[in-house]
Amino acid sequence: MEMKVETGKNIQVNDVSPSGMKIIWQEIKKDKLAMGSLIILAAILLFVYGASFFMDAKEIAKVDFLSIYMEPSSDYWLGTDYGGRDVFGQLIIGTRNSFTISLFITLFTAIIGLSLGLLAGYFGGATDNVIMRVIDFVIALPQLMFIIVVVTIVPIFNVYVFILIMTMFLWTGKARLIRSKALSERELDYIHASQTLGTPHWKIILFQLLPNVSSLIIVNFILNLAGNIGLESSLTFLGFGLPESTPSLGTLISYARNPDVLENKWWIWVPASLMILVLMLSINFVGQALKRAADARQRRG
Amino acid sequence: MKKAILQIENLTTSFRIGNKYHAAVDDVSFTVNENEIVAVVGESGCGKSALALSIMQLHNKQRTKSEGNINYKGQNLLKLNDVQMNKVRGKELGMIFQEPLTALNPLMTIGKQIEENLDYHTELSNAEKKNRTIELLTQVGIPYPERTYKQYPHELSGGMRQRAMISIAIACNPALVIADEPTTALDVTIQAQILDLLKDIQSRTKMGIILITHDLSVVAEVADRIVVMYAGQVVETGSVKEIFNNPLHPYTRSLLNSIPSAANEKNRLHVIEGIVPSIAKMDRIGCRFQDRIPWIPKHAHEETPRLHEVGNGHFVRCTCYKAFYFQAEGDASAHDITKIR
Amino acid sequence: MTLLKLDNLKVHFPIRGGFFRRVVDHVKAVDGVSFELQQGETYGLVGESGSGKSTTGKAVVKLNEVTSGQILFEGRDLASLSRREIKPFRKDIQMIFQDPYSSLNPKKRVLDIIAEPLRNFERLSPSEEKKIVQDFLDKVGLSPESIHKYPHEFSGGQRQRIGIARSLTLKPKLIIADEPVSALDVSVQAQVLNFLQDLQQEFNLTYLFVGHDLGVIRHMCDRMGVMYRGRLVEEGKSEEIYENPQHIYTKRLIAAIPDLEPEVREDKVQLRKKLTSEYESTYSKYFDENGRAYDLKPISSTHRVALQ
Amino acid sequence: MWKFILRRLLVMIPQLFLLSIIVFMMAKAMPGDALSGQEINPRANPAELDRIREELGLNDPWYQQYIRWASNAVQGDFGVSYTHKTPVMDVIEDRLWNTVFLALVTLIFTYMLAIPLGILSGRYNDTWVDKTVTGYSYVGFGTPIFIFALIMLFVFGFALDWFPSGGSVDSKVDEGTFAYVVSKINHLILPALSTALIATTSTIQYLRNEIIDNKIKDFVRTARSKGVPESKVYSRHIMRNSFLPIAAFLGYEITGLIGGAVIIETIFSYPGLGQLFLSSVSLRDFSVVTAIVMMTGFATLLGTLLSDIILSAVDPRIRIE
Amino acid sequence: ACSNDTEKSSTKEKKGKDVEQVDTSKFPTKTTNQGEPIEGGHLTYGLVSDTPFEGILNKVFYQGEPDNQVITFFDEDLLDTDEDYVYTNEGAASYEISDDHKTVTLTIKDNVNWHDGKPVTGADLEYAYLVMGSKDYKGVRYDEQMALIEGMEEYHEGKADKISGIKVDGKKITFTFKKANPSVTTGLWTYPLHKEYLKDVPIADLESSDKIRKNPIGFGPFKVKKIVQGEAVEFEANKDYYRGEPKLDSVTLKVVNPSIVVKSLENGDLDVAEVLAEQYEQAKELDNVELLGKVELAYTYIGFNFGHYDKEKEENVMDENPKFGDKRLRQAMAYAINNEEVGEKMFKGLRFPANSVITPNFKYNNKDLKPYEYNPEKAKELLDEAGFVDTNNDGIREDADGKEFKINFASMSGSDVSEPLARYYIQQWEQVGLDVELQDGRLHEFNSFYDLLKKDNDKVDIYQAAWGVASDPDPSGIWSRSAEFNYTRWVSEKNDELLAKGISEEAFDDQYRIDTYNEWQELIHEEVPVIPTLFRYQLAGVNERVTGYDYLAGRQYQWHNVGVTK
Ligand SMILES: Nc1ncnc2c1ncn2[C@@H]1O[C@H](COP(=O)(O)OP(=O)(O)OP(=O)(O)O)[C@@H](O)[C@H]1O
Ligand SMILES: Nc1ncnc2c1ncn2[C@@H]1O[C@H](COP(=O)(O)OP(=O)(O)OP(=O)(O)O)[C@@H](O)[C@H]1O
Ligand SMILES: [Mg+2]
Ligand SMILES: [Mg+2]
Repeated sequence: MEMKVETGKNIQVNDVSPSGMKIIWQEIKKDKLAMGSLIILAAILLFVYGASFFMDAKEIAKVDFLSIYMEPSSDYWLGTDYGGRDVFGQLIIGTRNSFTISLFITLFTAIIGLSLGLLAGYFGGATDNVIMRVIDFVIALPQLMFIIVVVTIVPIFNVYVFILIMTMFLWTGKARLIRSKALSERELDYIHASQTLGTPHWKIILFQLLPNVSSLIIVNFILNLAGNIGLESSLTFLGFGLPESTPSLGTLISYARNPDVLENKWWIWVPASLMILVLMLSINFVGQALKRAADARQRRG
Repeated sequence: MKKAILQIENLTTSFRIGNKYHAAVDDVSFTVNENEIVAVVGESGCGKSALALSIMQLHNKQRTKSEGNINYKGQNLLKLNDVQMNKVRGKELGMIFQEPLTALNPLMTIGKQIEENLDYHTELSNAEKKNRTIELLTQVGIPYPERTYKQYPHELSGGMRQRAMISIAIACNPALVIADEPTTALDVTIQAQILDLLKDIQSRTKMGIILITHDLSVVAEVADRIVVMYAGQVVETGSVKEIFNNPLHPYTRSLLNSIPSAANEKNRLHVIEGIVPSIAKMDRIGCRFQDRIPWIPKHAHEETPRLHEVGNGHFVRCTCYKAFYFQAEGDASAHDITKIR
Repeated sequence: MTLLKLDNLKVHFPIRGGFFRRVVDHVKAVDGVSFELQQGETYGLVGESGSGKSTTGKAVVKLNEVTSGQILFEGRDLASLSRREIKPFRKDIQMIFQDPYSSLNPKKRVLDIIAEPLRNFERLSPSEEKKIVQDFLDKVGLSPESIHKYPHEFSGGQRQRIGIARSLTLKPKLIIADEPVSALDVSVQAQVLNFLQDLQQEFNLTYLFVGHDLGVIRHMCDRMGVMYRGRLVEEGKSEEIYENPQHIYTKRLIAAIPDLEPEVREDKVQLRKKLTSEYESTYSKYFDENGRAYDLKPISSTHRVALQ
Repeated sequence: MWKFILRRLLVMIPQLFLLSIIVFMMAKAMPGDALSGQEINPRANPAELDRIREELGLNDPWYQQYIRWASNAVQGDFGVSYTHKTPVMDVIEDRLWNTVFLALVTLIFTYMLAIPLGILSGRYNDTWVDKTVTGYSYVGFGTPIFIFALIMLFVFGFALDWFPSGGSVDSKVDEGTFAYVVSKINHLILPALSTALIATTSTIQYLRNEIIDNKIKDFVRTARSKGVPESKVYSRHIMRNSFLPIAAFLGYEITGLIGGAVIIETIFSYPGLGQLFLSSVSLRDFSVVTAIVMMTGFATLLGTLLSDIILSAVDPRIRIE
Repeated sequence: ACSNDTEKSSTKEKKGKDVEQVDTSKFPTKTTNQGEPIEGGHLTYGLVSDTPFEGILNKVFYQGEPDNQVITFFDEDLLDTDEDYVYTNEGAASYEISDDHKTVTLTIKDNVNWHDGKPVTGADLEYAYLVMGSKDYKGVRYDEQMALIEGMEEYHEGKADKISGIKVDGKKITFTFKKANPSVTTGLWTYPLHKEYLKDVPIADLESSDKIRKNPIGFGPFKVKKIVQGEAVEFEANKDYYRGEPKLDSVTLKVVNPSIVVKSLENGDLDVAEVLAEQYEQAKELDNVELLGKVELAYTYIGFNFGHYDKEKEENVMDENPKFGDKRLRQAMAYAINNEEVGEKMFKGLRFPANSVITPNFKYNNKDLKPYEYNPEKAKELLDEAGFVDTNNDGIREDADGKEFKINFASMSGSDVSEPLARYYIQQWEQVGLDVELQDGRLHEFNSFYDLLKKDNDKVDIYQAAWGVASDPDPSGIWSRSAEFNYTRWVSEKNDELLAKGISEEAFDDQYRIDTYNEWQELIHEEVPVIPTLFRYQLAGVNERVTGYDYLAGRQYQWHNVGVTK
C-alpha cells in the first residue's frame, strides 16, 4: 500500500518561466519516451472513456453461468471470469473507474495540501506550527490499518466514499512539499516587495505565491496520479476494496488471489496488470519530462 | 627574466549545448611566471571560470572539449590522462574556489579535508599529516588551528572557510595556485585580509598565482600582470601599471570608468550598454565588443581581430581602440586617445 | 526638514532553546540606532555583513517587527502603528531590493509587476494604468513594449530598473535601497547608480542607501552612518568619514578598500597592519566590556563618533 | 541531545493520547463485537452472550470503556484478547518479533539492491546501465506488490520449491538451535525479497537522483582539484553525501514496513502483526486492534525520532544540542 | 469464507450416516489405499486457515474452528457417536439413560488415561461443568441444555457451590435433569477437564494458562510434543491410547493458507488437507491426491424479514403487515431461482439444492420433501395470483395495491463467489418481474451483516445467510418464538407446538421424533419463511500414501487408525 510516488523529496523547481507551457511542450517533444507515453495515454483514456460511455455496465456485470471462465474468443475478447462476466468490458470500465478515482484523489489531496501548505508556509510561526503538528499526527497514523478500519465502519461504500477516505490520509505529503516550497519562497524579495507595496496577505498568497509553486504542484500532481492508480488494488486484494459492481483494475487483478486463476486463467488478471503498468509508466514518463522542464538544471539541451 | 611556470597557448574550451560545441574560452594564451600574480578580469560570463577549470582539467569530459596547449613543466596538461593529471592536481596546481561554503564538503572536518590532499601526494604518516595540517592552518592565520582541525565547514565564518580553502590549495606547496574569485563572497575587511594573506604566502613559496576576479580594484591591489577577457577572448593584457595607466581597449577603459570611487566622485559613471553575449548566441566573426560601442564606426574594427602588441608586453585586441572615445567626451577625446597612442 | 528620524531603534530576534524551546536569548540585530534623514538627501548605511543594515531598512518598511524605539516619519511613529494603520504610509516609503532576480515575481509580466502598487491604492482603468506604467518604464529607460515581457527576458540591470519603476509608481517620498547594486556587474552597476541619481532629482526623493561597497556609498551619499554589530559607530558627511575617520572600525573599513592605483599598494598593506595593532591596543576606547560600541558623541556639528 | 529526545518523547504524549481516542472510537464504531461471531452458532445462548458482554463491559458507554482501557494501557496493559483469551501483549509479542524480523530483512534486501544499483545508475547516468536500472525501477513502480509476491510464491515456493511457502519457522526444529535460526531466515527470504524487489525501486531512484545532484556540487570539484582519484571522489565525497537522506529515511522506512506488512504477511501466511490485525478486525477483537494500531503509531513516532537522530548523527550541520 | 463462518458454530459434530437421497457416491469417504502402514510413519496435516490458530487447545475454551481441529488429535469427548450423531457405548465411556429419561449415567472405561498416566475420572467431567457454569468463565459453552441439569442454574447464579444434579463416583458420573429432553442422546457435554492438572489454576486464568495453551494434556491418540504458536503443532503417538496404539509415529499439523493448499498437496508438503470449492477443479487434476467428500452440517438459505425481536418480552414478534405476508410471493421467489444450476456451475457440483432446513446427514431430514425446483412459469403464476402484477408495463410487478414493489436484498461477503451469486439471484427474480436490489449496492462483511439482522434493520427485506447445525437435530435455537437467533422473526402456533413436541419426553421414541420433525419440515416447506437453497459438500485432499482415513462426519476420532504406506 505504501505508495511509491511520494518521494518526499522536494522536487527542486527553479522558476519555470511563464513561457512554461512552451518549455513543457518542447521538453515533451524532445523526449521521445514522453511523447510516446503521452500519445498512448491519450489513446487509452479516449478509448476507455469513450467506450464506457456506450457500454452497458449492467450487461457487463450480468452473471452468466453458461460462460464461466471462458478463454478469450471472438465473443469475449478477453474471456470471462467466474461469474461468466466479460473481462474486456470490466477492463474498460475498471480502467475508467481506477483512473477517475486516481484523478479525484490526486485532485482533492492537491487542494487540501495546497491550501494548508500555502498557509503554513506563508505565515510560518504559529500557523505553521499548528498545521505541521496536524500533519505529523496524520503521518504517524498507520495508514493502511486506519483505512481498513474506516472501510469497515462506513455504512455506505462506493467510489465517492473511497475517494474521501483515501484523501483523508494522503494529503499530508503534498502539504509538506508545498509548505517547504512556500517557506523558502516567502523569504524571496518579491514577496517582501508585495508586502511593502501594501498588497493584502490573501492576494499575495493567491497571486504571487501560488503561481510560483504551481509547477511544483503540476509535477507532483502528475507523479501522484501515476501512483494513485494502483492504490485501490492492494485494498481490493485484502478484501477492503470497492464492491465488484464497481469494477476497477484492482478488482480484476485481485482475482489472481485464487491460484487457479493466477496459474491458468491469465486473461483475467494479466491485462489489468499490464494496464496499470502502462498507465502508471506513461503518466510517469510524462511527469518526468515535466519535472525536467520545471527544473532548469535537468533540462535536456 | 622570470621563470615561467605555466604557458597557455591557444587554449580553446568548448561546451556542448544541444549537438553543437560552443567556445567559452577562445584562443587564449598567456604565461604565468614564478612569484607572479596574473589577474584575469572580465564581466560575469566572459569565460574566466571556464579557463580556470580547463587548466585544472575539471570539466565534465563528456560535454567539454579543450584544444591548444597548456604547458606545465614541459608536458601538455591537455594530453594527460586522469591518473597522470591527478598527480598534478593538488600537488603542483592548487585551486581556490569562490564560494567556500559549497566548495567544502559539509560532512567532513576541515582537518580531514586538508589531509586528504596530503593523502594522495605525500608519504607522510598520520601524525605527520596532522602536524602539517595544523601548520597549514596556522600559516593561513586561523587563530585556533587545533580546534578548527576538528570543526565542520558550517561552524566557521566565511573568512575562516576561505582560509581553510586556501590551506587545501597550498597543502602540497604547489607551483601554481588558481584562485577563482576568492574574495567575492567576503566583506571588504576580510577581502583585504585574504589578499594580504595570498601575497604573504607567495612571498614565502614563490608560487605563481592566477587570480580570477571581476573587481578591478582588487587587481590594482595585488596583481603583477592583467589579462582582460571579454566573451571568451583576451582583449587586453599587460603589466598592472601599463593597464591602469594606459588602458587601451574600449572594454578595459569602460570598466575602469564605471567604477564608483573617490576618483570619479559625484560624476556620472560610465555605462557600458548591453551585456556579454551568451556563448551560444555569440557572433564569432568580427570584434565581439562592437555591439556595445555602436558609436564607433564599423570600419574601425578589424575583420578578424588580433592581439596587437603596443609595446612592453602590452597587447590589445582589435584596432577599434584607436578610434574609441567615450560618448560623453565626444570627438575631442578621440583626439586625446590618438595622443596617448 | 527631517523626513525620517530613527530614535533608539532596536530590533531583536528571539533565539529559542532549552527544554521547551523558550526564548533564551536575542540576536540584537539592531541595538539602539538613531539617526535622521533630511528631505532630499541620500543617507548611506555601511558596515560588515550581519551588522544590521538591512534589518534597519526593513524595520522602516515594517518587514521586521520593531522591538523598541521609534521610527518617526513626518512626525508619526510608524513603529507603533498597526498593519491597517500603516497602509497609507506604504505609499510614501518604498523599498528597492538587493537581488534583481528574486525581487521580481518570475510569473508576472512587467505590467503586472509595476502596476501592483497602483492596484492596491488607486482605481484605474486598464488603459490609464497601462499609460502610467509605460511612462515609468520610459523614465527608467526601458521600452514601452516591455510591459508584456517577463522578468527573465531582461538583464540584471534592466530588472533592477523594473524594480525601481515599481517603487516609483506611488510617488514615494522615501526610498530604502538595500544594496541595490551589489548583485550586479560593475558595468551594469554604474547604469543603475546613475539612474538612482537622476530620479532623485526628478522626484525629489530621499534615499536610505544600504550598502557594503564603500566606493558606491561614497559616490552616492551625502551623509552616512557606519554600523557595527547592530550599532552606529560613526556618522557624518561622507567626506568627513572618508577623509577623517575617527572610530577604529571605520578606519579599518576604509583601509580595506582596494585602491585603483597600483602604486600605493605597499603603503596600504602597511596601513592595515598598523590599524590592526591599533585596534588591539585601543579596544577599550571604543567598546565597553561587553564588546558593545558606546553611544555616539558629536565631535563636530555634523560628525558623531561612538567614543567612550 | 538527551534533552531533545526527552522533549520529543513528551510531545508524543498528546499525540498518542489523541491517537488512542480516535483508535478507540473507531474500534467501537465497527459493527458487531467480539461475541457477534457466536451469533450464528445455534447452540450459543443469546442470554449468555449478553451476560458475557455485560461482564466484559462491552455494554458501557464508550467513554467509560475508554477510560478503563486507557488507564490500563498507560501501565502497559492493553487488556485481554477475547479471541485469544490471553493478555493482548502476549498475543502481540510473538507476532511483533516476526514482523520486526521481516521488516529488518526486507530492509537489508532493499538496501542491498538499492545501493549498488542506485550508485551504478547515478554514477553512469544516461548510459545503458542507468537505463536498465531505471527501466527496472519503473516496472517495479508500476507493479502491484501483491501480484508480484504471488508470482514469487508460485515460482520459488512451489514450481522450484526452493523456499517454504508459509509460516515463520519449521515446526520440527528446536528453539535455540542453529537450525532454528536457519529455518527462521529461510522463511523470511521469500516475503522479504518480494517486498524488497518492488519497494527498492523508489530507493534506487532516490539514490540515483541524489548522486546526480551531488556529482555536480562544488565540493566534489574541490576534491578533484586536490587530485583525489575518481573512485575515492565517489566513495568519500559523493556517496557519503548521497546516503544522508537515505539514512534519514531509515526510521520511516522501518515503521512503514511494519505498518505495511499486512499484504505480504497475508500472501505468505506469515504470522506477523499485519495478519493479526486483519483477523482481529474481522473477529472484532478490539483490544488487539487498538493495541496494534497504538503500537504501530508509537513505532512510527519513534521512527520519526530515530530518523531525526540518525540525521543529526550523520550530518554535522544538524546538531541537536 | 462462508463455509468457515458456519464451521465455527458446529460445536459437536458426531457420527452420521450417508444420506440415501443424495448421491454421495460422487466422492469416496474413505481412503482407498489398503496397503500396510509402515512403522514409524509420519503424516503432515494441513490446517486450512488464512490466519494462525489461536492456540486455546481445549474444547471448553476454544473459540475458532482451527483450534478445534488441533484438539481432535490429542483429546476427545468421552462418548463416541454413531452415524446419526447419537451417542454409542464404543468411546471412552458408556452411558445409560434412566427409565424416566431424566438421569444419564456415564461410566468411563478403565484403560482411559490422561497422557500423564492419570486415569480419566468422573470428577474430571464434573470439573468441566463446574468451570463452564462458573461466573469466572468467559466462554460461550454454557447452553440451555446444561441449564436443564438440576442445580446447574443455582450454581451458575452463584447460589450453590456444587451442582446438585451431578454425582460422581470414581469413574462413574450421573447427571439428573429437571426435564426429560431427547437432546441428551446427541447434545450432552462429555468433554472432561483434567482436574488434577488444572485445579490449581483459577478458573478465570485457565484459558490463558500455559497448561491449556502450551502443554495441554488430553487422552487422545497423540500427545502434543511441541507447539509453534499459531503455526504448527508436532504430535507424537500416545502408545497408551485406549483404543490401541496409533499407526503413525508422529503427526505434524501446520496452518496453510487456503490459496496454496492444492499446490502443497501436489508437491507432497501436505498429506491431508481440506480443499475449498474454488480449487476443486485444480485439485481434481492431481495424480497423487485422492479427494474425499462429505456433506457438511450446514445449509444456505434466503430468509424473509417478518418482524422484530421484542427484548422486553424476549420473543419474536411478526409485524402487522409484513411485506412478505403472502406465502405465494415467498413460494414464487423460491421457484424463481435455479439452485441446481448454481450448485452445478458456480460450485462445480460441490453444492446441491436443499430440500429442507435439516441437513441430509440426519435421519430426521424429511426425504419426501423435494427442493423447490426452478420453475419461472409457476413463479409468475403464483405472483399473478397473489396480485403482484405489472400495472404500469415497465416489466416490473407492482404489489397487490398497485404500489411500487422493491425488495432489498442483503448478502454477506466472504467467498470469491458471494457477489456473483447474489447478483445471479437478483437477475433471476428480475426475470419473473420482481425488482430486487442489493442493499447498499454491496455485500456486507460478516459482522456488519449480522449486525443488520440482529437489529432488525428495516432496510433488509430478504437476506442470504447460512446456518451451521449442531449434531443435535433440535431446531429450537433458531426457530422458536423465543429464539433471538430467529432472524426472520417468523412465528406460528403450529411451529411452537411441533418444536415442543420434538424435545418432549415422547421424543425419546425415535420414530415419534422423526415424524414430528417431518411434519415440522413440511410446515416450513409450505410456509417458506426461508428458502433453503443449498447443501454443501466438504472436500479433503488426501495423499495416496495415506491409509485408514475416513472423512465421514462422525468419524473425527479416528486418527489412531490412520497410517502411511510410504
Ligand atoms: N558546463 C557548461 N556548459 C555549458 N556552458 C557553460 C558551462 N560552464 C560555463 N558555460 C558558459 O560559458 C560561459 C563562460 O562561463 P564562466 O563560468 O567561465 O564565466 P565567468 O567569467 O567565470 O563568470 P562569473 O564571473 O559569473 O563566474 C558562460 O556563457 C556560461 O554560460
Ligand atoms: N529574521 C531573522 N531572524 C533571526 N535573525 C535575523 C533575522 N534577520 C536578520 N537576522 C540577524 O540579524 C543580524 C543582522 O542582519 P542584517 O540582515 O540586518 O545584516 P546586514 O548588515 O544587512 O548584512 P548583509 O550585508 O549580509 O546583508 C544578523 O546577525 C542576522 O543573522
Ligand atoms: Mg566564474
Ligand atoms: Mg543585508
